[in-house]
Amino acid sequence: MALLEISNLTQKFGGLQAVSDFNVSIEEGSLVGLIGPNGAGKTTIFNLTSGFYQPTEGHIVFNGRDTRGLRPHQITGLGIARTFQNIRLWHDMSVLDNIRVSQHYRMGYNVWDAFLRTRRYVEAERGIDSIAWDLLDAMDLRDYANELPKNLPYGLQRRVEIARAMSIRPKLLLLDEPAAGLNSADVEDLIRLVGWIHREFNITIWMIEHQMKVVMSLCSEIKVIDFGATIAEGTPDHIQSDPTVIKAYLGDENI
Amino acid sequence: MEFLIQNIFNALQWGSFYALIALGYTLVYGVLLLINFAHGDIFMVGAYIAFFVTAFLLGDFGGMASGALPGWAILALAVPLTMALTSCVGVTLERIAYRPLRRKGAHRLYVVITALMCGLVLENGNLALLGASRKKFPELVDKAIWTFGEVSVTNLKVAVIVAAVAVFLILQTIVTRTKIGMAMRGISYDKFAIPLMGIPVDSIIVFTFVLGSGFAGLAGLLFAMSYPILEPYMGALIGWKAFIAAVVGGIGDIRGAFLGGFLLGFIEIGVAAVFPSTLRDLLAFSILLVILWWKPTGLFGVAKTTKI
Amino acid sequence: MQKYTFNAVLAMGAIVIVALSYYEVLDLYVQTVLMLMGINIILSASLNLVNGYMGEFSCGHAGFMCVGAYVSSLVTVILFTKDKVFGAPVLDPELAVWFFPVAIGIGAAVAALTGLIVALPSFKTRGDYLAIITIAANYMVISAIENMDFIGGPRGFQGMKRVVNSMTDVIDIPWMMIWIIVGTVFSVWLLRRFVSSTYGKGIIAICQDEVAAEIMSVDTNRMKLAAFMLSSGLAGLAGGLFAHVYGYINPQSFNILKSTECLVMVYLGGMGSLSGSVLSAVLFTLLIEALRFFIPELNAMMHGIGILPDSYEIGQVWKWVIIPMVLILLMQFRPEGILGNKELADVFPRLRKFYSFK
Amino acid sequence: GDTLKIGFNIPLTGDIPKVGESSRNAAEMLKEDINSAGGLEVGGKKYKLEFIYEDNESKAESAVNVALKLIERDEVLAIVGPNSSKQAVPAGGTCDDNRTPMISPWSTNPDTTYERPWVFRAAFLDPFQGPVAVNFAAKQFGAKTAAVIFDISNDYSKGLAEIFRDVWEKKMGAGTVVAFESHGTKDQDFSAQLTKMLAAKPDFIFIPDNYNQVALIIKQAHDLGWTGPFMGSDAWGSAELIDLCGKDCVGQYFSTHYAAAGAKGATKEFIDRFAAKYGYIPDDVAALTWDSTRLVLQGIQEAGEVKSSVTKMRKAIRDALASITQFDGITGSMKFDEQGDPIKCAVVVRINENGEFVFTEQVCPE
Amino acid sequence: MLLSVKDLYVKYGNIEALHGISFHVDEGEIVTLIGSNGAGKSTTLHSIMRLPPPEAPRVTSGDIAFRGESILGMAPHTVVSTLHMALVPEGRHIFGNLTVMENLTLATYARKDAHGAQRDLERVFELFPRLAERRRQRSESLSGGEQQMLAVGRALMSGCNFILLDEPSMGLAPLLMYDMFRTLKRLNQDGMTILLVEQNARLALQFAHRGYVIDTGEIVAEGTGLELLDNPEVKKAYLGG
Ligand SMILES: Nc1ncnc2c1ncn2[C@@H]1O[C@H](COP(=O)(O)OP(=O)(O)OP(=O)(O)O)[C@@H](O)[C@H]1O
Ligand SMILES: Nc1ncnc2c1ncn2[C@@H]1O[C@H](COP(=O)(O)OP(=O)(O)OP(=O)(O)O)[C@@H](O)[C@H]1O
Ligand SMILES: CC(C)C[C@H](N)C(=O)O
Ligand SMILES: [Mg+2]
Ligand SMILES: [Mg+2]
Repeated sequence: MALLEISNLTQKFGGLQAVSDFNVSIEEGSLVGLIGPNGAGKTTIFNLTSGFYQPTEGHIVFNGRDTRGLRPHQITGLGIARTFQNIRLWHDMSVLDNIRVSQHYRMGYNVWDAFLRTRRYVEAERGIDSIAWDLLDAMDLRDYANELPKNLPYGLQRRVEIARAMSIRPKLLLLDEPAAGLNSADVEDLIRLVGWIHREFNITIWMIEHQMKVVMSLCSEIKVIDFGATIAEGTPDHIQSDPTVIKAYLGDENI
Repeated sequence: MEFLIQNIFNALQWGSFYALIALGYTLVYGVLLLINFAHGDIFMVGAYIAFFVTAFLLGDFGGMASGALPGWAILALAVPLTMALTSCVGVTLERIAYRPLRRKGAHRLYVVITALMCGLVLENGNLALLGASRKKFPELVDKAIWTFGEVSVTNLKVAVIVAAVAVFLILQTIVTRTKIGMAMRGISYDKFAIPLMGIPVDSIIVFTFVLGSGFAGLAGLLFAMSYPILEPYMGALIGWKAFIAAVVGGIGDIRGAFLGGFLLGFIEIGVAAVFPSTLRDLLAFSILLVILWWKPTGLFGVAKTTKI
Repeated sequence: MQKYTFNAVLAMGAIVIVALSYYEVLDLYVQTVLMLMGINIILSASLNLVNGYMGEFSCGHAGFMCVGAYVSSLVTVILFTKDKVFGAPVLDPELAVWFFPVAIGIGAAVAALTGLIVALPSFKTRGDYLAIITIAANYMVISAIENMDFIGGPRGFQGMKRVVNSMTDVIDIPWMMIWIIVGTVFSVWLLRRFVSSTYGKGIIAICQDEVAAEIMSVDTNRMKLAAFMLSSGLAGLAGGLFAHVYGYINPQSFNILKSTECLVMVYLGGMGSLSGSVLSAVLFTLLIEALRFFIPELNAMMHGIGILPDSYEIGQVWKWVIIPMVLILLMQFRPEGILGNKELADVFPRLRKFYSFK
Repeated sequence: GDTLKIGFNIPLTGDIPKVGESSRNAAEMLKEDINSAGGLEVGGKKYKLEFIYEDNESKAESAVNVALKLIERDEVLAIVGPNSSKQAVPAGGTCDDNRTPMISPWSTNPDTTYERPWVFRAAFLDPFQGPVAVNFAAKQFGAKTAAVIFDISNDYSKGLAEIFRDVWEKKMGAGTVVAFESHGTKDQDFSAQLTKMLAAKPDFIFIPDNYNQVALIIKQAHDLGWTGPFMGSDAWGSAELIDLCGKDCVGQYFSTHYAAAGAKGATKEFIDRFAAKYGYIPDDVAALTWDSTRLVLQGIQEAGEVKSSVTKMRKAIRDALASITQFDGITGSMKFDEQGDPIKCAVVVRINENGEFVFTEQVCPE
Repeated sequence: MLLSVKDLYVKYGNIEALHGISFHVDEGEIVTLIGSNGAGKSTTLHSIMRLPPPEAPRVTSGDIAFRGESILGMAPHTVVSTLHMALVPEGRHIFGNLTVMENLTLATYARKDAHGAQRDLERVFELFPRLAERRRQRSESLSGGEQQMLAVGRALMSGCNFILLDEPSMGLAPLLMYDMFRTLKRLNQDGMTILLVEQNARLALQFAHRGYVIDTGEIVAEGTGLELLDNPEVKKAYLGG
């Protein structure tokens, strides 16, 4: 059984069909790419997966559980974390707090514990803290723990966003255009980072990306969609030479 | 039946004032996302300006020979003068209180609080300078009461309703049909990019305040004619309620403000006509709450779609 | 032990104030101002939770205060006093000493429940739409009470003085002063604990990016519920204390203007700064009272140097011209409030070693 | 020291500012009279008067605050005011609790002084005023049915409206008050209530409301086609009424404390001096404040000497006031009952074309 | 020289973001600024457009001249309307509450020539057919890339002959990105001057006539596109392995 099974997924916005009859099944431990022209519906698929939209039709089954009807924070609790196409950090909260707060789902105490500072509270906070610091160390962010994200360079913000998603200890990590806005050198770093995360934490990653360099060097399998429907899928090499993909998406580099 | 018709007229008149004030709220909001809490007080200032303008024209301050002008001529002069002078008040507030804050990049709500404070200054400044006695607005045009069976309508009531509709149409045209209107809507979404379109931001904002305050002045004049007792706090309550009306209509939307104003007028008059009037606020606000529950962004408001 | 300095100073301060009140070194007027200050601190700190930390724009705080004031007054008056409407006391008035905090607590709890009229819509609505829901809630509370004739309707409710008197009959100490100090410290402490926990920081996340918060596993609905109920509950607590300080309440005392005062204190202090809220509540209360004395001086001075015509006196009306002007000016100079979104200890890091407050 | 401090808890701003202004004017005039004669003689020594005017913003809670401030900060011997029952009822409680004599010039609601030994007043009470209005309207308009509109958040207005209704229905039969409508203090539009009232076709409309609202209500009633008579109460009796109401009010009647037009003797002297000094005919509240303040001064004099302790002096003044049984004021002579309420006559006046309040009828308690 | 920036120092509040930058753009040229994140590229463009704080910084010394005349005293909207410059800002900044068509119309605010505007509209629709399809859609619901098209299209609608682009390729699919660069080239051949800020340094340098490398507020290298492409340091720092 695959980790994520999406079947017959359709999403309509008014008259517009952003995703139509989309199917995918992502195996545990894989690193899969999702590409396609602008407006093809990639982000929409991510939004559906993370529960931000309720699908018009179709099913999303994660880890054997149909996520329909769950609120986003519940889905995240199941183990799906994501980043955003435009960075959405909590910009006026320190990097450390960003990573703490995103562990809400496993907090395990309630308001009264917070008021009374019960044992439960103290233990939970200690757990949250240690996870946060470990992660900061692992991702080379320790020095920035008390900085506000808005004061960090763009590349680091991306890294913090990924760290925040990782603090959920997800089984599946969705990355929406992680390389957008990064310069070439930073892109190299990113490729290394994602690869490392994939191996080190042994998690499943599904990512959207327009920079072919990133997709091709990371993904073992790629799915290409246009107008909300799959037009091609396969290994990077296969995709790169697929004429429909070239026509609809890759274009020719000659300027 | 006649009871009903009479009350419809009552509601139309009362709703017209809400609508007129709500339009001003919405206009400024639609541009700056600023809840201009001083708007109710600008309306009050408008009424006072109207008072002084007419008093001047009537010759009270030795402005003109007494009785030199007939009432309708005074009214015809008072309308543009009041609107112009009230605009100046609105623009002044914008210049000295709001703009510097905007320039400093203050949080939006600090501007809102400043607006609240400006309202208080206007109210109490008026009280301190003009004294606590109320002012009686003179009768400019002879009152005509038209009676149909049990239903009575005055010429003034009709004028008020017509004015509200006219102001609505004018504003709706400006905001939806003209480039300046597009610019006004654009500013609210992204102030940064407006100058990049070659649009002078400050002029658009000033223009908005001119429009909003000008029509608040008109509303003040009409209100003073309909309810001829002026006091410094006259704008506070009606201002708050008009703001609520504007939001229920969908704040930032001209149609919403217009409809919301009348809706509130009808609910208030309706409740007072059927129930003891003390229940008016309770029922009126409960109804509005239900409307917002049903449409969380008001009747015409479009939810800002969060793209993620 | 250095880190307990703050607590010790606080306790000392409280004892000194109570003692001074007891020996009437502080007259009733000064006491009333101090108590009002405490109430204002609770109000502004609790509103800051919603308006500052959560970033909503609630303008109906006084409505919850009103609920708390009426409910706790009703409880104490019915239980402990002979009243025209409610008849003989249910319990021995002497028990008021013990039961008083419970009554205030009941008021706060009911106020917290009333907070639901705002909290529930906040699941679907945000920003200015929620703002008017709060205004409407304020109006509705007032209007509902005005329609309850048995508690005096629009003409207000009285009798809490007798409750306070029956407390002094047991032990003659400045009870209300004590309760206010306890209430204020309790409220600020509660809020502080709330916002410094990871749980409470969920609210700050909602403020900065609600979508991200929800997707990063913060149960936004539950957080909003908690924030609104805590905030309105504390407002109710402030209301209960207020009612018993003045001994008279009237629905119009809790109208939009009162809410406006709360707003002003929050934004003056700085959104998301508890110490800012405390500071601004103190300053605001002092400013209002100081003007009472300053204005006549100003008047005399202006007449003295002959700027003013004899026929014009600067009266107390000017108070409400001067206060907003001062605030407008303050905002121009500090458009993020006195402390911005920092705490006092962030501005003066050296303070940090004097307290351990978590 | 050698000054005597008296506090005034009056509405200088808010809903009825003219009332506060008139109160202050009358008090100032009295103070100047006495201070220019060297001061008030108490126990053979002359003391200057110091009057402290505090604004209660026409709000109940401010009235309480002001009372507290006067009592605690300024240490006044006695407080004159508040005028309106809306503030006088709660402020009376405060003064009574803090053992400071208070006298309200104009409050007519029974609750102000009820079971409050420290609170007095100079005006008659609504249970007396109500029947005056009922009887006068029945006789003058030949009315069988009445409609009432009142301010629900004003103790005075609501109390009087209810008394009026009870008395009228007792006299004319149940259901003869065909409409009984309320409004709020800050309301500006009364058309819904008036439409309802007019639909019930009463013979006249009773408006126990403050003068500022009266002007709006009458105008709107006329706009809705009403041509019948109105009857008012003492809250109409402000110098500002006619400025605000204009010709809409001409010909209407209201019950009140004294009639300025056609007064004689000391009353006339007061009116003339006041009018000369301030440029308008003193209204009820001016006259009542004058009387109230004189009552306080008399209380001080009867206390015999100025005691060093404020609390003792307050007690002495209260006792002296409570023992005054007969007082001749410019609003008529009054006797005091055990609640501290005066027993005095009411007058009904008509508003003539010049806006003067013309004496029509006097009604005295039997 | 169309635009020359001389020894420009600017500050955000107390923080200096540019420490004496000088460069120039000649008429008809394509010039590119490359540099890592936070180097000050956007800051430079904002300064040139004379945008007001808080988005843009304060110029503390130095000069920006257009055809030899200083424009430091100019308001941003006059820069657009009289100098015919246009900026495609980083992060798109489209008016999300307006429709696509309204966004494009608004860009013609200061234009007098209705005819030219019409021609430009056709050109934009030809370049980005997706926009034509979506002309009545509220623009905030467009996909990321569609919004980027709108931002570029909007700048073209202003009738500019000098366009400043801040990372225009961000979020665009490869096909579209190449299309856009081809179009820009064509516009340039028709006489449009272009100042391009781009993260994809290789692409930018291939595309531009000349380039400047900015690092933490200073120009560290300059030359023709090809020169810079061959520069080993540039290669190492900005072009990736
Ligand atoms: N909330 C919405 N309302 C209406 N239309 C929407 C909404 N969200 C997305 N769309 C439309 O759905 C289509 C798919 O959008 P989506 O954001 O998924 O594209 P994408 O594949 O992520 O593109 P890009 O690579 O440019 O980010 C677009 O045409 C967009 O206009
Ligand atoms: N509004 C602002 N307020 C304060 N500092 C700013 C502001 N905008 C930018 N900065 C700072 O100025 C410096 C230059 O930023 P700028 O945005 O110009 O970089 P950039 O080269 O465009 O980077 P990127 O590739 O990320 O867009 C950075 O250190 C940034 O933190
Ligand atoms: C209108 C008021 C000033 C006086 C009125 N008699 C009252 O008791 O309230
Ligand atoms: Mg996308
Ligand atoms: Mg940039």
